[in-house]
Amino acid sequence: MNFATATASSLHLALQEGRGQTFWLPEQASTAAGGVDLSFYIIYWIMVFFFVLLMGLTFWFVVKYHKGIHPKAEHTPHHNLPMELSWILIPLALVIVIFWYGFKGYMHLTSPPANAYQIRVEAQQWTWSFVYPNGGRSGGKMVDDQGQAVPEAYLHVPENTDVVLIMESKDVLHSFYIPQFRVKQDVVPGRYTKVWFKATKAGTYDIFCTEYCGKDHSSMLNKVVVQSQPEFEAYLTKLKDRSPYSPAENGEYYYNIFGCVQCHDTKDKVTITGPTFVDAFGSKVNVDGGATVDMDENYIRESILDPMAKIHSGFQGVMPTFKGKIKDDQINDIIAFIKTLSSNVPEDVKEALRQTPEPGGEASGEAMNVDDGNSAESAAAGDAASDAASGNQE
Amino acid sequence: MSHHDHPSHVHHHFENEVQQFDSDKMGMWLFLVTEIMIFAGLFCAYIIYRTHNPEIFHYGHQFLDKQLGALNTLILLTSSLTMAWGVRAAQLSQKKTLLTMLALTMLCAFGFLIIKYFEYSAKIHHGTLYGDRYVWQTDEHGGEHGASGDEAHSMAEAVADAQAVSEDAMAAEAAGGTSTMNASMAVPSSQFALAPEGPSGFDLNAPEEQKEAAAHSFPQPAKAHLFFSIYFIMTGLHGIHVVIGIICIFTIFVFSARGAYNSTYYTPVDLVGLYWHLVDLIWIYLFPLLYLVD
Amino acid sequence: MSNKSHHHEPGHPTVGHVSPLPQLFMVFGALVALTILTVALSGKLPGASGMMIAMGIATVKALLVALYFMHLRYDRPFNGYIFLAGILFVAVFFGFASLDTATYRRDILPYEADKLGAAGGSEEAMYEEPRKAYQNAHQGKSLHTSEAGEEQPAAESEDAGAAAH
Amino acid sequence: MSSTGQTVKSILTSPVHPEVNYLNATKGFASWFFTLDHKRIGIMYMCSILTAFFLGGVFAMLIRTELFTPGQLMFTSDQYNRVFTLHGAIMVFLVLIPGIPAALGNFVLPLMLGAKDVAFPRLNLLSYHLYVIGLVMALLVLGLGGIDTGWTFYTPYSIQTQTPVVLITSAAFILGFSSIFTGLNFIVTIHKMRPPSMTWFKMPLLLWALYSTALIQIVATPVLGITLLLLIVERVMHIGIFNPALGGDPVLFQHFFWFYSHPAVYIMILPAMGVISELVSTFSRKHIFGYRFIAYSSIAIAIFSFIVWGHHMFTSGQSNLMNMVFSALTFSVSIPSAVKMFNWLTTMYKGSINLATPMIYTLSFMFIFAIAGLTGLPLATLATDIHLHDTYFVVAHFHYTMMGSTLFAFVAGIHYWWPKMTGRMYNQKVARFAAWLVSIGFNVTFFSQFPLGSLGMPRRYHLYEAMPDWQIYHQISTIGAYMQMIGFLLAAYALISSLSKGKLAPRNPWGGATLEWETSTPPITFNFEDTPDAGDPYDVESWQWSDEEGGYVKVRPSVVDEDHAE
Repeated sequence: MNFATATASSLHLALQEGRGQTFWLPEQASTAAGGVDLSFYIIYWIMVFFFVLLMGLTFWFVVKYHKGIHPKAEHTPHHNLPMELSWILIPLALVIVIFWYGFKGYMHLTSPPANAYQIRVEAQQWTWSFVYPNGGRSGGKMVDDQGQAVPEAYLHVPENTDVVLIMESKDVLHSFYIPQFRVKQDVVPGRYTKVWFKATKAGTYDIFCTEYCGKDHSSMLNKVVVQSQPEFEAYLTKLKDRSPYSPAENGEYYYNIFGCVQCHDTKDKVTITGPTFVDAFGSKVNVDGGATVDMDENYIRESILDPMAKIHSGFQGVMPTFKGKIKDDQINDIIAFIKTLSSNVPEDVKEALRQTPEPGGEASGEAMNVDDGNSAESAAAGDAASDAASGNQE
Repeated sequence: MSHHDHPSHVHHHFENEVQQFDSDKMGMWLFLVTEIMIFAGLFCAYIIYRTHNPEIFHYGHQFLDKQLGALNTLILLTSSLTMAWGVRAAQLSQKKTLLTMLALTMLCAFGFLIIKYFEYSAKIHHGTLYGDRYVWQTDEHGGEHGASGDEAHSMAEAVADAQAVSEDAMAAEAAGGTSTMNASMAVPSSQFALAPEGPSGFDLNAPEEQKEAAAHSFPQPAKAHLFFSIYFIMTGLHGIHVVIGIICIFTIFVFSARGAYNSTYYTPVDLVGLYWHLVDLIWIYLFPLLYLVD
Repeated sequence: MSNKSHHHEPGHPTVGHVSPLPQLFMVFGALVALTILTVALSGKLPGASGMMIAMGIATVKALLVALYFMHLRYDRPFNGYIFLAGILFVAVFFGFASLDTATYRRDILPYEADKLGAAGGSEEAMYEEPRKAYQNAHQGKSLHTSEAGEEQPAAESEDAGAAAH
Repeated sequence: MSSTGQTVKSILTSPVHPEVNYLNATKGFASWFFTLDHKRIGIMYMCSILTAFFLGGVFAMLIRTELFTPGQLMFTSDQYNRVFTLHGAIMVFLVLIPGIPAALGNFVLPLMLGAKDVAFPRLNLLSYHLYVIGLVMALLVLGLGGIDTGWTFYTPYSIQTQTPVVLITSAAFILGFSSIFTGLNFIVTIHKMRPPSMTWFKMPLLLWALYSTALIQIVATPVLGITLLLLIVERVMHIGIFNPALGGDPVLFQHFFWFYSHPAVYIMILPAMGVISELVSTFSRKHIFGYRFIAYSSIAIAIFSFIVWGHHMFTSGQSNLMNMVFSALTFSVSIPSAVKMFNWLTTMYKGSINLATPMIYTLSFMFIFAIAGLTGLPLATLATDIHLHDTYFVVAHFHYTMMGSTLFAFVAGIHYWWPKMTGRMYNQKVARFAAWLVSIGFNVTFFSQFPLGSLGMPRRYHLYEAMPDWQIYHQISTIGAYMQMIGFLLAAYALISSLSKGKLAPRNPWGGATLEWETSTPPITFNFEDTPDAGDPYDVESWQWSDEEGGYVKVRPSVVDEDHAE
């Protein structure tokens, strides 16, 4: 099969215009892409060969033995064992070869190197979020309410490094797909699934959700940014250390990456799925069961950690809890952000929340230092912290 | 078109009664294969959960009454015997024996269902139900829990939840236009009302198996409800088959009372017999799988 | 193959096999004995062997029912093949599905361990959150409240149902 | 085993157009709706299925129109999801699965076999009534706003969505039993209702195909039944077997679902292959080549179809081990398919090819099926499927198999047996033009989706604003869809107008040698005046064209060729 392999790969190289997109396949941007494309083009030329053979014969027979030209059918044998065997055995041999190449490519796709760089991926209707080993988090909507791109939403990965994504879903099935990397893996609730790649080309590539997941399935998009190691390190530091930002800015950031943006409006005072945040802080809220509560820090904190405790009347209790996922200081930032959206809060307070703190010392900066990279432990720690927080108010 | 030896019970498109009998029998066997495949799905679910979560089966099976299960097995075996005897009676044109045997078979079937009813109501009573209606607590203090809302939800809450869920689901599904499923739903949700009145945990009046369970040292596994999901769906589908069997047997009972069957034509009795034996055959597996988990 | 039998005695069927009564009783006796044996053995045997033996006994019982009560022994062989083919496909179904679930188990276990850790080691708490979220998501109310009508005309009927409730 | 001269004589002397045939034997709605005549049931099935096809086609056009632009054109995402789900569910459960077996199979199976009826006429009628109930329930779902789960009903989304999933799954459950009863009936009919002269290897290949199909229907469909039942119970009673929120396993649902739904693909394609085997021989005026290999390949496909379902799950979280096993096994199906293709081709060699309307569809079938089968290779291959799975490449592939192959064979079959069913000939020119339009339109629609998918466009996407480059493929596809729509409407016009305007059909307009062409046109109620004597079903040389008759006449008893008998 060396000849076939060589032919197929030379043809496939010839078709590729400078490693860019070909007619059939998107550009190659990972180490897996080569093997996948090799299999694809081997099969492709087998397909072309057989298609031309079959349809060439059909066309020839139709032209040559058409009723007008060939009014009387000739009597030919009704079967021929060698012929039958040939079209059983030749395809059989070919599919064994095809399987073998597919198998080899697949082994590469599903065997992450042991010391690969781990990033956790959380999928939910209809956003992706990414948690880096240092506790930094990105994700959420790629475009904010003002139509501005949010680069913090993207997945960043270092170039020429083995990266393994440990994925989990919070609700239904999703599927993580990057065409240029030739990787795809469903994200299944109730378990982890993994996908790994080694990106070979710096650039920005699309991430799609390919398993149907409900209303905005086709908007469950994100991008992966492949950058050099130093650039990636810098980005990670920026993600982790949010001290250069004001509490309100941080709050808006967490609002986005934790997915609050899916259901809570911050601009037009409209209802999406949950109540709007505009002018919310400081108002009175009717909750299910007839009580009225103040929309204050405690209520917001409680709603994030235990959303079912007091459900805003007229809304369905569909919000997931963020207990164990969000840290107390991140909640503080979100509260700060919500405050800045409300006309019930004095301007000077809002102005203070918009102030970038001096380097070193403010609470929001320390928030991230809890994390030590071990997800289970950190989640447990976060849980304990938030339990304590929720215990305080009861 | 009329054939000289074309008895009235042989349909026009058949050549003779052998062809008709063989066709009917083969059709029935094919149908039994579809029945086996239907139950195969449930057995497959059973096997998979059993393999990976043996603890939920070890835990859950203690709530089932081995004696009642064995009694039901014997009842079904007896009904199989009477059914087979009934077929024999039909073949030999023994109308009286046939009627007796069919009546006995129905009696056994009802007996089976009555015992099943007692088993089910015990479970409804104690909240050892399927899926998220599973509210059994291994609380030794009996009736006391529910105060600490932070732990697993209390009996009363859970029942209220379950009712709310079932009613809402009914409303949603009714809006969705299904009626049959909702009708069947109405029964358990109304019986839920029993639960809060009764003792919610371990008590002396509870049936034997409950005492056993509470006395047992197993901790309750997180997915214990899955055992009851599988138990209810398997025995429930089997129960539906028993009910269908009763209807079929009753139908042929009426026909045989009118003298429809004799040695020249008894195919319906034979086919219903095959169906009934299959129902028995499935129970032969269900009994050890659900009641006798080791 | 006795359906081809041609003994046209009065009161005897032209098709099918008539089981002698003693045979029926013997089969019944064997079935009862095997049932008692299963119950007696349950809990007495160590580990997986108990299950194997229980299933073995069940299979013997099933065979007795099929061969004698269901007349398979005297029936056209093809009907038996149909039955066996059904069992074979069941085996294919079980085999592949269990093999797969057994092998992807290693993706589930660490997940459950993580969640268990996050839930403070309480298995109940571990399922509490998804369970509640699911129950709430599943209640008859629409996901969209005020603007449901404009955005989801199709959901209106269900809204109405839930509202009535 | 050659038949006697007397049989031939009696066939020739029986009237071609009897006064009383199955169409006019009795009158009134009830005489149709409660008939036990397999031919009437077949016709009713055909009308109902074509109605469902029209409905599914309307949804298809809505989808294609919506996708003409990358942004929102007519529908919100929520509405779009409902439209594509209904398109899929209607086409799969109401059109493709019952299509050839229930409509054409019911009509021709007893005729081809030389039987008076199927073994269980009442069960046959029940099967049709269940179909009607399923159809009505589907319409009810439509009236309630449709469902948005996709036709695959994957958990846990199908457990959570607010749309009437219980109703549509109940409909599919009932349709499943309709399908089971058809299959059961066919198996018993083929086993027990054959006249003495009709031995297994004198059966037309369509019957072998229907037999294999029935095998799948009986074994696989109940598993769909229990799967849907579990889904219903999951929604209504919250049992948690497939629901991860209650500790269940959503991937297990996919195993259950595909254990049925993969073989279901062969419920669709196997009878289509059977129809093509008949047509290729008839319209090439040649004995079929490799009869036994085609017959065995049908059985082989039916059996292999049960061990390959996991190839729908390569990215689903199925284990690597099973991915490898299923990938390897999947290739096994390609061999019998290749066998059929080569045998049809060899049948045409040195024939006298008549390009009548059914043959146009047959040739289109071969063209499309070649692409369908070959594009299955990269999808069966692990490495490439990871990239192609759940993209438009898959969409294109299964439309090539399910629509291009199955539906084209169905339409070819309708055109082939139409004269026998209705007693009328349709306008060949119009029908042939329609056939070309449909075939070209089909390839325009779906070929463009192959590169679209391999470039990365995921399926079930309403918006693709982020990827404007993809628009051109969608536009080509939409234009093709409109071509097909016009073609199908034209074909429908040709057929329907023939009922009033068409000239009387001869006994055998195409020269087929199977038994249904020996009876009158339309057939009498019990099919044959006397039990026919089965010869070689592909001895087309025993039928010669007669200008006088305007059709083919039998010139000699059909003989069992030595080659064939071997």
